[in-house]
Amino acid sequence: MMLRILFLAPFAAGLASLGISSPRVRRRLITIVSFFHLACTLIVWRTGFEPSAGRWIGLDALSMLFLLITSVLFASSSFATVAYLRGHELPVESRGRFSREAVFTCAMLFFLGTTTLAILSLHTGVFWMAIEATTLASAPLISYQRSSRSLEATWKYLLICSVGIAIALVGNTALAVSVAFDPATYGLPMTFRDLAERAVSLNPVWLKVAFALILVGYGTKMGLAPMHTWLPDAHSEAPSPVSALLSGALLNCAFLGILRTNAILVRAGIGGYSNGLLAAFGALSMLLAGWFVLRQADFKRLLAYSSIEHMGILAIAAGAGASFGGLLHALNHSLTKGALFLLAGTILGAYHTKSTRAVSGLIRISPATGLLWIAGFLAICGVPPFGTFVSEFSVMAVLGRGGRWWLLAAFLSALGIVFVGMWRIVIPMAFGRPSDPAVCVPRSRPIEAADVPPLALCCMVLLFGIWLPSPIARLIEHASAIAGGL
Amino acid sequence: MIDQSIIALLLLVNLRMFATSRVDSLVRCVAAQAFLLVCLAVVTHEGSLSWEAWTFLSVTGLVKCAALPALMTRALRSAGIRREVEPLVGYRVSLFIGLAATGFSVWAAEKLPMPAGAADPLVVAVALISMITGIFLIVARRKAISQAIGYLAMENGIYVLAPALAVHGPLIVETGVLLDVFVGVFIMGVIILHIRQEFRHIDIDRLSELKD
Amino acid sequence: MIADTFAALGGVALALVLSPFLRTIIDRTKARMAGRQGPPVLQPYWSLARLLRKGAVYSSTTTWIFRAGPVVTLATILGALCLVPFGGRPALLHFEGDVLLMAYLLGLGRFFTILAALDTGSSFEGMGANREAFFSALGEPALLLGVAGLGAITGSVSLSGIYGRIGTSAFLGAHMPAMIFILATFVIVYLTENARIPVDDPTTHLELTMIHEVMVLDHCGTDLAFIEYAGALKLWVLGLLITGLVFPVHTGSALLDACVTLACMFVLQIGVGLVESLVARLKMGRTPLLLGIAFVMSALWVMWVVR
Amino acid sequence: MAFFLLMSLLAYLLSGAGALLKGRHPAWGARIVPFGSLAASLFALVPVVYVLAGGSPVDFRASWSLPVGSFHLHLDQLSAWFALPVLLVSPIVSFYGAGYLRHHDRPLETDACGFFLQLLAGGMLFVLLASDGLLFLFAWEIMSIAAFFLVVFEHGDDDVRRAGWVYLVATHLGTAFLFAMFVLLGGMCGSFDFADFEGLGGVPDVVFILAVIGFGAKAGFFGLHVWLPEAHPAAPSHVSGLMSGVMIKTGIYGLLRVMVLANDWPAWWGWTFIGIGVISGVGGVIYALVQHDFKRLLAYSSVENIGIICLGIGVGVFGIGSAGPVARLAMAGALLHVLNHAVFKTGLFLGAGAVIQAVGTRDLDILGGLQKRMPVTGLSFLVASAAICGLPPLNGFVSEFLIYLASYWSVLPQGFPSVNLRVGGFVVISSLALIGGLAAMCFTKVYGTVFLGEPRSARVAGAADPEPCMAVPLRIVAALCVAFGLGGSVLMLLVSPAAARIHPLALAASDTTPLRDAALFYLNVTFAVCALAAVAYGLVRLRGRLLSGRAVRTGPTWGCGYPYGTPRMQYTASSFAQPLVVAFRSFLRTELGGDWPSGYLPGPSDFRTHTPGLFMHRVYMPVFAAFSWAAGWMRRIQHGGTHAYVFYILLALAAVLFWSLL
Repeated sequence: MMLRILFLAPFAAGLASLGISSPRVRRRLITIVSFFHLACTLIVWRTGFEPSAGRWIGLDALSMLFLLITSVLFASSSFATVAYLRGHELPVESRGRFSREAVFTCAMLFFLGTTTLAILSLHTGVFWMAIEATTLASAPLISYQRSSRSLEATWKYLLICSVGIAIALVGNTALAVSVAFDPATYGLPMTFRDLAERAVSLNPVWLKVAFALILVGYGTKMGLAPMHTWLPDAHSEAPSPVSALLSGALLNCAFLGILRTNAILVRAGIGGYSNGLLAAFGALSMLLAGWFVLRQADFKRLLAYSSIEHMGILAIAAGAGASFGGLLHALNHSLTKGALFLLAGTILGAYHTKSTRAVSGLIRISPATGLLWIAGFLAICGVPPFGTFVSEFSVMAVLGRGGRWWLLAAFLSALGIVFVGMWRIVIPMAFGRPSDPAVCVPRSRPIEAADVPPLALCCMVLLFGIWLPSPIARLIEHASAIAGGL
Repeated sequence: MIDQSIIALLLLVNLRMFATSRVDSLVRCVAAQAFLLVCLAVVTHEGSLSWEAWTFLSVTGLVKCAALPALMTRALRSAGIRREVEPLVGYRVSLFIGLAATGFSVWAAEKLPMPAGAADPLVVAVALISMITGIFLIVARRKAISQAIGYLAMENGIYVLAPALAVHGPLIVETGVLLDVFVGVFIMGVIILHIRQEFRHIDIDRLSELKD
Repeated sequence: MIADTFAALGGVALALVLSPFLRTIIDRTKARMAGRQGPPVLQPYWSLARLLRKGAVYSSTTTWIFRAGPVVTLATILGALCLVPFGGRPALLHFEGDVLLMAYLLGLGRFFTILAALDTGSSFEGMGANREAFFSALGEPALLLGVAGLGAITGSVSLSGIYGRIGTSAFLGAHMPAMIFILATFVIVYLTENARIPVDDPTTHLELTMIHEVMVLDHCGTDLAFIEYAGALKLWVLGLLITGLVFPVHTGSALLDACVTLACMFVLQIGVGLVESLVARLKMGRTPLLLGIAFVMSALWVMWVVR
Repeated sequence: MAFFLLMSLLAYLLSGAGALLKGRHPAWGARIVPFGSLAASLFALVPVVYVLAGGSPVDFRASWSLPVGSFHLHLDQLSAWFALPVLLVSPIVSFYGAGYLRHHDRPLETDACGFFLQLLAGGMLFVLLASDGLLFLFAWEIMSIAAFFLVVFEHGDDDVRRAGWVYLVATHLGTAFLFAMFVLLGGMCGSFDFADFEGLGGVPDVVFILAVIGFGAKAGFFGLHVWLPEAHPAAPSHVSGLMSGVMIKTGIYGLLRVMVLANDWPAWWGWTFIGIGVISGVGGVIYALVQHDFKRLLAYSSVENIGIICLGIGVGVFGIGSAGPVARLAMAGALLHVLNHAVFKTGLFLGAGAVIQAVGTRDLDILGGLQKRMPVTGLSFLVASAAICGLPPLNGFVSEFLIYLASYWSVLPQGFPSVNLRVGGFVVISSLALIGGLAAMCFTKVYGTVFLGEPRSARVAGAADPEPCMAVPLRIVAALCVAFGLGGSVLMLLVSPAAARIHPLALAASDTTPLRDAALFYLNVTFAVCALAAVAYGLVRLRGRLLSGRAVRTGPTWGCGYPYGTPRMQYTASSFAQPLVVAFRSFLRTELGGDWPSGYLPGPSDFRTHTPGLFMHRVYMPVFAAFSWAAGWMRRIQHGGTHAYVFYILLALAAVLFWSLL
């Protein structure tokens, strides 16, 4: 029941929002639903979750973790969404019922609903459906500005992701085919859990084909190179709160699909194959993202490429069997990246440009934003005392234990390249004299309301770097057992 | 007998999609493709169809043969798009690629281990060809609308692949998939309209302001 | 033990009394070579006495550093004097690594001389100062490496140990080439450190070409007397390093050894005078090369000693 | 004992946070940092002195809820010795810093500076205590990042931001090697605890190489030193003092920490150290000599001193295989130099800071005549300069004495069959002597051009000694230089347990008699120096007597007959270094510039020299340019065409399918 509420409530609210004429009420709805969702999530977490066999919709530790991430991100970016809508006030005719803003609100809530559904779905088909639905729900969010650039980004996002997800559908079919060979598994419900339990009797050739297709398919959505091409465009053109959600919540969902499929292959005894592919894609993503970070001129694109890099880390972690580190990293990355995109929105609001060259002296314009911007980048680069350091190190530790030196070398050199490229951009942005006193007026107060959600997210990452609370540690442990196919 | 002739017709339609130079003909082709694929699904189905299946198939047929093509034609008209396809790859080369894709699909369908109860490998082949046609249209045609059509063609191929391999998903999932495709193409159409308003053209080629 | 101490004290006393005399030897040798009479034998003593009776003029630019320079220079040379063995007998103060103290005391003196020169703010003195600093930086490794070579041959790390143990066998045995190289190094270092030709010309009258002399241009009276006396002692102290090598015979009698050392010192100064008469001064830019050669020669002992 | 360590770390953290959150009490904020760090030092000194005085190592374990690593602190003799400079220098520096930044116009940033200063000091202590791979890297990065924020303190300046970037990149890339090293060790051992590493039975060569690069980047080995001459001029002077004096030594510490895990030390390790030592020492001092920037010069001088430390370690590595005092003496010399360099380099940076604050420039060529205007600063700087040149009776001599003594021992014939050892000792003697001579040239240049002569520009005119809270730390440092120099014997006894700790695992620690002997030898030095001081005093009295009845006048400097000398005609820092520039021109590649006089009646002319950093301009910048070019080329992948993007998916799909069906 609780689970149904979790994903149906946003849908209902979304539909309702179409019919609400007052922008104020509609905007408040986003915040209310997000926090309602967060509350439900926490209740579900607290009451415990029994993964049930054969169910299409269910909650195991893995989905609990991702649900938690998503819910926290939605809640913390809901303020920024409202602030964004308030700051980019549309003409009156676009604010009423069924107007552009109403559609945006509706799409936002649908996005929450579909993301939740994707996380909760244990059935391959439902999962696919939900993932495609997230694409569709988020497309209007990206195109909200209706500028030529945002439309272009939306088009690329929509087309490339749809193609990718269509490939994943083929993968689903192949997965279904692999069931049909052995009478023991014939007619098996296509849930990840059932498949994993009977993995040994599945047809390995079709299983391999299925994994290949699913990896490429969901990998497109997740942003693994070379299928990542939509990601920088969409992230840079979407409103910043939406970018935060795309990067922090959406990419993880796609990763969830790959992770669950990988678990099936590991159980089937062909984990070496799937792990190798994952590691290869991960390394490629990390290195490629590193190169693109190196001479980046747009700070939102910079963050987008950083997301690609971190998706690479997740893939490597999954491929190396470092599920614990990988999942911890997914958590840390989402929180950090959410904070960074929200801050990017604040910066964009203060400087009216996304160009890295045009922004300088942030720390003097707005000390809190500047400090958080620096802290966020330290976190995203895996510098202690932030949680990313711990998670990256534990991934590396597993690489070292497995003797995968080449992968480790690629990992470290990619991190190094990203670091060099990022700080070449971040230092002039955060420090120095403010660029144009006419454009950006120093804030009177050191900390603004807009800085609070990123501050909260950064504090969480900081906490995870110093002391990992035992409920979360336990959750991740359970989740990594599922992801590792145990 | 009937299924073989449908397969032959599908082949022809797919090859026409490779070679045609008109957008409206592409739309018609994709509608025909969808119709034929639905027919193929009916014909290759073993045993009698339940009423749910009938309903579902007819809804699919309606959506894919009528609703979506109509939507596209409307977008085509209201946006005032010229009817040339404006290829990146020439028609003759495209046709050859189509032939090669056909050969490859047949080879692959014969090669893959088929589960018990799977349909004729040619059905699998034709599904594969449809998918390849779709992707080819996305990669090699310049207009946004032809890319949307490519996406639809690809979905059509995938749609028939499952029954061809004797995979039958639960009805609600199939419906969800169909809904997704419908909404997807619908949103694509909407975006194309917006792009048209914003850019005065819908050449994807020129949609390259965002780059590094 | 006590006898050694008294012998060492005697050596120090000899140095204090006789060192100004060394200048006379060099000057008279040069004069003879040039066919002149040369200064009287006691001229250096008279000069010092006259300087000590003078008043002083200090530049208004200078600080206490300028006044400290001569004092520190003289004090450090006196310290070095106590560390260098005289006539193969242990020095007044000897311990393992005393050579380092000697070298660094000389360095301390040089440090203050250079600073005192810079304190005047005169560009000429700055010129001399940087030359002194650079050349001594090149000369120092040669000296320390040479001593290390002697240590490697004799098996000791103190000056007294080295000069006490070194014997004719060192020259006659397998280490002969090494000894000769070290000796040559010491001679070059001797000429450099004491600002003699071919590195520096103490009698030049063109400030642009001077090294040591130009650094003390502004000193006068008592200060200059300290500097002159320190220079004489330096001639003596470093001379002892050479005399100990040239005549490494230990007769057993302290008196005899002292006489032999004095004779050697006499000959050494005549040699310096001859060099000054016969050799032209090097171009300033060539001096690093000469010191480089000294360094290489001081390093060559490794080939014979370390196998 | 562990309680004191934890309290010390806590004191650093709390006082730092207190500075940041002090609210409306500016006076409070100025005091909380210095007194906090004093308290932290006093806390930590208890266990440090206890361990150095022969107590057993302090060990502390706590559970830590992280997936890898454990909270394991361990204070043994080695870390206690390295903690000494941290505890000594950080209070001095923070008192000085409170005065240095008192008049800074951005209170928020000043508070942040105090916070990060505490974080840096605490981080360094934490690095020395951490006894677990993850914890070590944790502490290491905190220390490095805190230093980064301190470097960019004056971030309005373009050069400062660039310096910050160079520092950050250098330190982080270095840390990447450490990551690899620890992952390798952890992979072999199954745990990241240092105590477990000891059970490995030796470390592979690759670990040593990674450690040399990773720790060398922090220590500033020549070639990896590029951040030093950028970061030290950029940072506030007290921070430069702490970074240059203490922080870079953590690199040496890490290297030694890894070395003591090895079962035995192959000869090539020794040669590596000696090679690094020669190159860093000679290269560092030569580059220091040709600088015009006050603090850049001091930064290069730190490279030189790291070289000296490496020379000591190199001889020690060779010596460890053979009986005799060499290893113990050399290691003790290297360790003592760590402490001594911390003291005098801090003094030099603090003095430089006082000058820079009074005058407002770091350019040596326009300073001069400050000894009269800033007597306290001048005297302290003179003492520190003499100390860094290794002149007796100051502390620099103590450590150089030990390294020399070890090298002299090593070339002796008796009992040392190892040719490596003897040749190594020979190389060390020659390079140490060269370094010493050039260092003397370098620091006579600095002191002479900054403090002596006439002012070269009008800026100097109003300079005066700083306020007491800056002047007192300066005096303290100078006093420490003298005290450590005179009490060298005590220092040698104090360092002996730490020196005895540095040996390969397989070899048991040998006795400490060599150091007791050396301490006895050094008593002679103390005695001689005291006697000479008396002699010097006597000479001064003598001179006073002689001059008492006579005319003592002052007048202008004798201009050799040229009566129109102006202060601008004095020898500058650049002209002082000119013979060296000529002699080493093929290595330095100094660029000459300016308008040279030409024609029969030349107009105004000027002349400039600039010596770009060798590695920065010939290695790293070209490499970066190449990377940047490659990155630009790679960007074509993302050229904006949707067709190509879908095509990439297709290619990936084809490749993956091919791989899976293979």
